[in-house]
Amino acid sequence: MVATLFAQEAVAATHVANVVTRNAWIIPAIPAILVVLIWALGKRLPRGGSELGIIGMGVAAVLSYIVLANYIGGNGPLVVKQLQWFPFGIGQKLGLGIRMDGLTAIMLPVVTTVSLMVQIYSTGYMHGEKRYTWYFTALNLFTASMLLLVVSNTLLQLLVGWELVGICSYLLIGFWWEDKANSNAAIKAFITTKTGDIPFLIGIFVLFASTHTFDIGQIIAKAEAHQISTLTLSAAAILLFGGAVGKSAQFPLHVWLPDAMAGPTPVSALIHAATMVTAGVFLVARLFPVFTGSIAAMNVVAIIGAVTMLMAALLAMVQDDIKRVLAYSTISQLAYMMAALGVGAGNAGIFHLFTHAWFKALLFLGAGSVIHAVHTNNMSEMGGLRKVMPTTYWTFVVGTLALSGIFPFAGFWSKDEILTEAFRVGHGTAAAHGTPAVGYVVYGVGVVTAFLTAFYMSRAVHLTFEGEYRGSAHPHESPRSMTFPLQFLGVLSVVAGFVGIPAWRDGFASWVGVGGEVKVSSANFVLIGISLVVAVAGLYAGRRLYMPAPATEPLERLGWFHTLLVNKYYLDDFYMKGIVRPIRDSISTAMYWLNQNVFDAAVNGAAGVARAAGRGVYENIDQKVIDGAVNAVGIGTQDGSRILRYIQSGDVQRYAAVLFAGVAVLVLLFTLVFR
Amino acid sequence: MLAQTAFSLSSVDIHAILPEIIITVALMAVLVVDLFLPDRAKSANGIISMAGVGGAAIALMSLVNGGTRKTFGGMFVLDNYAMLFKFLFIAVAAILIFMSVTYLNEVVRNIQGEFYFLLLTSLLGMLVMPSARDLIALFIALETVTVPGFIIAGFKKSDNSSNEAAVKFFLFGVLSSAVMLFGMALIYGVTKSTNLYEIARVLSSKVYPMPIHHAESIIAAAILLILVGFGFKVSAVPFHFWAPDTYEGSPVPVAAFLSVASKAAGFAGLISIMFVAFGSYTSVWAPGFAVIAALTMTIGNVIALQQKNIVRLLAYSSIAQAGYMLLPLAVVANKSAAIQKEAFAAALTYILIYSFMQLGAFAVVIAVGRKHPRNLIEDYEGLAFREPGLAFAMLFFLLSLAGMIPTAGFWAKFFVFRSVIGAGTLWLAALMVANTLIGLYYYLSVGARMYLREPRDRARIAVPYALVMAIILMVVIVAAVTVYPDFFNHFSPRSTLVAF
Amino acid sequence: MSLAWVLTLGAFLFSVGVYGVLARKNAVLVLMSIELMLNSVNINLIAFNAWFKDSAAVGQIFALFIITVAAAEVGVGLAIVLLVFRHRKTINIDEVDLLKW
Amino acid sequence: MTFDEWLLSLVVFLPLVGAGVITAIPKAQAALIRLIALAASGAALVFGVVALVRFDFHHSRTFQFGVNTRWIDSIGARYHMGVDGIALPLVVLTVALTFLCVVYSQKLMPKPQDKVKGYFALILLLETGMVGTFTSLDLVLFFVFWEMVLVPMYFIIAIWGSERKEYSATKFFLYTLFGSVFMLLGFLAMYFRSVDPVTGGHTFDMIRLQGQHFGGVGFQNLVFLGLFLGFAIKVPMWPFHTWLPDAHGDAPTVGSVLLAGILLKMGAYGFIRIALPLLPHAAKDWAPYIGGLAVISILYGALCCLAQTDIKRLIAFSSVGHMGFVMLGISTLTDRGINAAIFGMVAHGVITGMLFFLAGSLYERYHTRVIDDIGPGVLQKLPRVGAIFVFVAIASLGLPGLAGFWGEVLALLSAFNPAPGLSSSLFRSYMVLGGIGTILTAGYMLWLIQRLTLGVVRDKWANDPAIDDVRPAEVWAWSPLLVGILALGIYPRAIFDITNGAVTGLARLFT
Repeated sequence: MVATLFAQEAVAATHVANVVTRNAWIIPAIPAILVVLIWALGKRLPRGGSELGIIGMGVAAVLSYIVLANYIGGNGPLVVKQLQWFPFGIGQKLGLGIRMDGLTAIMLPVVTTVSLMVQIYSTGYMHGEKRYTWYFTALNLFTASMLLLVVSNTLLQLLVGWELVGICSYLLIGFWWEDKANSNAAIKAFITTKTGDIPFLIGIFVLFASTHTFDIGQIIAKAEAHQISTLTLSAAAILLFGGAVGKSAQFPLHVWLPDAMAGPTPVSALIHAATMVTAGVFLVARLFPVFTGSIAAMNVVAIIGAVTMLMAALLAMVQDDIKRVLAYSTISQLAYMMAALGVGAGNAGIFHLFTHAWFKALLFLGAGSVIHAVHTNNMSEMGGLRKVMPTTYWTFVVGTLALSGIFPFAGFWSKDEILTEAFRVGHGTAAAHGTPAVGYVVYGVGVVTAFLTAFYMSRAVHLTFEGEYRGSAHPHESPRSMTFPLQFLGVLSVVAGFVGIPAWRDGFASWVGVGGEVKVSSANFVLIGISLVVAVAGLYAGRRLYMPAPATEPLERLGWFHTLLVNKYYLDDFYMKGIVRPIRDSISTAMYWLNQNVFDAAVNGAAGVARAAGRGVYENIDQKVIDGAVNAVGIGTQDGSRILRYIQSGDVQRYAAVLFAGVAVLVLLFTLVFR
Repeated sequence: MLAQTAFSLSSVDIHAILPEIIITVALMAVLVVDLFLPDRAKSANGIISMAGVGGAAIALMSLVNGGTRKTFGGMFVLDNYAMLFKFLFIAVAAILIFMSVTYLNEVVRNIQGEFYFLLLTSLLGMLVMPSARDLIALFIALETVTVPGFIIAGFKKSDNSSNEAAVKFFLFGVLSSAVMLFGMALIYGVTKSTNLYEIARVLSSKVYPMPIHHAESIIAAAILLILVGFGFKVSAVPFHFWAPDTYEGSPVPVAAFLSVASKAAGFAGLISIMFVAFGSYTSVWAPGFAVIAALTMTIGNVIALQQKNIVRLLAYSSIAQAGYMLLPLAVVANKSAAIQKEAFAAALTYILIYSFMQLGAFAVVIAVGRKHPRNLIEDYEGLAFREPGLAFAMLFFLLSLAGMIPTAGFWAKFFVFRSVIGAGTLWLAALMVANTLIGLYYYLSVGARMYLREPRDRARIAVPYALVMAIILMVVIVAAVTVYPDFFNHFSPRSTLVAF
Repeated sequence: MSLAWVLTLGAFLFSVGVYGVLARKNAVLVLMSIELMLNSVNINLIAFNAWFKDSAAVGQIFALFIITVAAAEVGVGLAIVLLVFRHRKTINIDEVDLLKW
Repeated sequence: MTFDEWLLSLVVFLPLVGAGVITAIPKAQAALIRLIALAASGAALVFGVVALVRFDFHHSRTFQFGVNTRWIDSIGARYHMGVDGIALPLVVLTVALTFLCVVYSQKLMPKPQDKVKGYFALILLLETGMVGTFTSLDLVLFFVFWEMVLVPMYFIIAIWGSERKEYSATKFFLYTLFGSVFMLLGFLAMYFRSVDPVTGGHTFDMIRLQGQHFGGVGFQNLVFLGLFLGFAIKVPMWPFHTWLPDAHGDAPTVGSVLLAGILLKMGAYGFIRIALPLLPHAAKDWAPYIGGLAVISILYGALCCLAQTDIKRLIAFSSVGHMGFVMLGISTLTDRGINAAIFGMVAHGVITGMLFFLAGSLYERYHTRVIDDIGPGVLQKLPRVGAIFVFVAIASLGLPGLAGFWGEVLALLSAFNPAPGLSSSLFRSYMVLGGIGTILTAGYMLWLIQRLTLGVVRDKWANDPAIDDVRPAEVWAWSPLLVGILALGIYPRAIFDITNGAVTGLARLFT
């Protein structure tokens, strides 16, 4: 691109930006190039292009860790570079560039690593798939889009990545498009998230209108300098959050995520851990100053988060499809992050995003491995798999413990930090200012959810691995290509949390620097104790109820509540029956009827009128459509013409008579009127 | 006025009337030579006639830029206006002869000599018409144009419809001229003169030799009665009834002749008498023209929708076209001289353009008529696949008649439309638009039949050489105007009939 | 005798002629009615001329021309009527209506 | 005259010359006729590209390659041509798209295929009309070219169309003609109220007509009404759109491509080139209503799309929606909006043109246009065609990175802050509705993809040898468009660099 290039390096940075950080645009560029390469050459390569993907993504991952290195210990550099993309008005130019700071530096490794693991895993999981090459193409496009989103320094560029992520999810969820259910799920995912994108878009406009720029840096600066009115900030923040709600599957737009399980399991792992749903959280974190500028917006975020985490966790308890359990757990975990951001604990939220990525990817890949073995998603047809597939079992357990927040697994640290921060907000001792009531609510709900989380996870584990095998297939351990990622992620799920130990001065929080840092002295052992107890209780309850596997679902004793959960609060039904079908079928048909029979008919007007006479209404409508416009000019006049021409009777004397009549009339006109 | 000028040949400007003289000689020659020609050689008359017309053309050339000439004591004036029309008439006559030689040879073999004679006689009348600046001269010219028409209309003697055509044409012609004469008599009675300029002087001075009350009312009535005479020639509603029947009944070349040449002649007379003699009464007759024009357009177009016979269709279309030509005359009441000039020019330009596209259409009709003598519109179905050339020419002429952009016909309408808008008479403009759309519909439906239907019989049509020439010439002229609309505007606005 | 009377006569004759043209079925009579109209015009012209004592005698000259042309017209007219009679064995012009619409 | 002065005339009239030559060639020489058509449109394309290359992007506001000679003195109409940054993209789009249509028709010509001569002659005639419209700077000249497209398109639909072809053709013809009559009235009205700064008389010259007062705002509004009718019917805006689905439904492939690709743009171009600069005050008074109709078009088009069973009609209605975005952009009277509009026009030309190509090729193979009869499973039966269809359809629903996105998003953005004097609250509500429109658009497009391409192919098609995948002629005609869709999405500057200068100049009128 021929373009004016300008760069801006942060002054406050103790670390000098290393070469990779300065040219971080390479990281999204790599998968983008891979897309073209795989698409073009993939079919001709021995491994259908997967090798390209893995190598390339490996490189990208390495590079992103080099970037991260720049930020470990805090005070990382801020690097903003951009090309002029295009002008769109007087002195208005849109840039295409990168914005490197702690937040980006954290996101890059997460995305690339998970993507790399997923691709390695997929070589096994998708083996023999007929659209193998296309699968890897899409996978890399997906990653590229997410990376573009992560590094972008203008909101419009972010929007581009945002939408691309959406369409990629559509392509991958509907990957097995021969089955209509899958393409339905894909459409549902795209449309639902798109619905969130509209407020998101408008939010961007609002910010643009008040700051006259799409540049994230400038917007943040203006927001922090209070150069934007609180009202505008509230409006913008809430609208932007709408987008986040869509992408991160928060209530009420969470409905697409469980259906998204229609896609191949590795894709689910990618979506849930790295490339899609985290985008919403990332967005809020990215524009954190905009949100913190408005208490109202913060509270909205927090409340939505609280509602979602509980609601989703409850739904997770009653699922039989193992992937759906994980899906709802994702929703609930994302809600944790949102809630954290909502109460001002930005770093805590991102920290949870960071840890969650590892163990959720792990869990999904594990589930995939199981499904791969037993050819079903239903836990009712599993059981007793720990003996036949030990690696999967152990890694899955690690993931479960991490998710449940058991010390010292990754989930424990991040979740605990969120709860602590929420409590502090309630207590009024937090660094971040927030509404105390909201803080308490988030804390309370968070604790309950922690219990539920532990419960449904142990339920899943027991139904899947313990007891006797209830299925009909011949389960076996998955190939190396699939177990390796499990082990790798398993390790991460254990250690990833240590980077955020509260006692550590230059810990995670200082790397990210989103806001609401955790003070060194913040380790509140009472709170830690509570959450630990709760988690263990959850696990135990699960073991009691589902070991050995019960004949009937014990939760059915909850009665109407259980049915409510099974029907997902009837929310999907409402959307489908209340919105989609009416618009797609009734309203559109009505509108089209209107078009044919009102507007078009109006055009064929004269025709309609003239022909309606003596014709049945049905036929009449038909006729209008058949020869309308011709007659619009025609029929009416033609009828007149048919009559008029009879004046031309052929009798010359009648002609003469008319002539004289004409003369007489004209004489009168001349002599009387015109004089 | 006549007395003042002593009546001796020496005082007559021979050069000024040379074209008329040549035509007279030619028609005499035809009359005589025809006697000695054997039946198979009758077509030789055509050559004589062509020679005559050619001679007249040359004579006319010699008069170009000769300035304005008067003779016969101001009865006969040769100015640009007259020149313009004379050129038009001569051109049209020549083309008509080209178009009809073969036709006559086949249809009315043994009496074609008379046909040429009558044609030339009528032409003579036409040549006089635009120069005539005296009621008497106008009357004579009008009759000289018309009377031969009565006869050639009935030229297919053994054909009932041809006779009928003649009868109707005749009765209408005579009737209307009688009415016109009554009006002329009244004018004479009021102004004690038949010279147009003199009449104009009296009328504008408002000092009448005849002491009567309500002179204005009488004059207005007289103007109207005179209008009837010319209204008949230009077939304006309600004086149009003869036209469709006569066109259909008479031989096709005659129909062409009537719808182009004699119509134009009618306009020549009408315009000169209205502008020269009654210039001070525009406020009276302009509104009248508005009414007539409106009626003419509308009736012509609306009835045309129903026609099954192509000639009849063209007849009604030519009525409608007359309406458009009358439109500008309806807005000359406007005070602004510029608008008047524009309107005047628009009318002339329209007449010129119309003449050629209508002739072209008739030429094609003659050609097709050789295979389908009944001239039904359905004979034209699928013509494009039998005779692409003919079909294309016909489509071109039809689109032009319809005023489809950017054909010559559109420009003609555009100039008129523009003058009407300029004068601010929006209701006429609206009516014109509506009519144009209607017209578009029936012209186009003929075109559609030629191109979208499959032909019933695929037999080729043998088109005689002369006819092809004529058609090509027409296409060229219309095309020329299409790309360069000012082609005719170079003449029409210059015509110095009256100074606005 | 005042001009008015003569003009009235002319007008009357003209009206008679018009009536004849409209009412008569016989073509010949129609022709004659037309002659009446033309002659009424002549009467007017002559009358005006006389009243004006027009030295140029324009009115009379005009009248002469009209008479001549009228003669020619009637000649042509009768010929045409004859032609029709030969084919249709009738000279009732209301039966001459093949061509219409 | 210099080469630059000849340039535009060459682009405009070379196709006409080609048409003339073709009519002169005997029908039997089908191959030769095709070749000449290719040569003529190719030459036009070449000169169009030359214009693009020689164009001075730094002065895109000024008209370049201008030619201004006497034409119709009697009415003061002149042969005045020239292109600025607004016209140039459309000119290039036109010559390119027409060329591709000719390429496509080399092998794949609609029935009746014996009428090769007329077919190509008409396409070339059409090209002259279209390019002329975008290049003429004299109202009369503009009008002539504007109307010149009617007759060829009429016959293209009426002869090579399908089903109720004559009905649709006539409807298209009369409806658009009806509109243009009012347009002509508007032109004349402006003419008579204008004062030529140079000669002191009246003028038809678009440039000299700028900044004229036309005696009163009320009168300007009246004139604008006339222009509005003419242009809005061509765009077409709701409720003047009803000719479009019929015309598209029954037109042959190439007819639909050119109709959607270029003819519709003439309407929007008319607004930008004539209505806005000549009647700025009236434009401001009218903008809210135009914006309203635009938004209605968006939603209405989308809803009607959901109800369609006929693929070509569906695409036609989608055009109504997309042109709605274009008009929304224009109605904001801002530089952003108009930039967006022009971008949207080009993008829509490429995308929808491509969609109609695909619809045509499907019709060619399946002999039906009913979606649920062709589909499901096109992707399975015709992997390439199916994949291309999915790609283009996704582009059409406005995915970033593809051509469809920028026009839409910038139009919406401009609606957030309309020109001063326009009620921003009103336009913001338009924006919200437009946003909802994008959701519906995504909805029907994805649904179309699902119904048509996804799923398992029907047995009756499954092993029908006649249904073959992409053909060479299609590759030639399509690949440039596909590249264009991607290129415009990734590198929007290609358009904005050309337009921005001219547009900002225009937008100054409204600030």
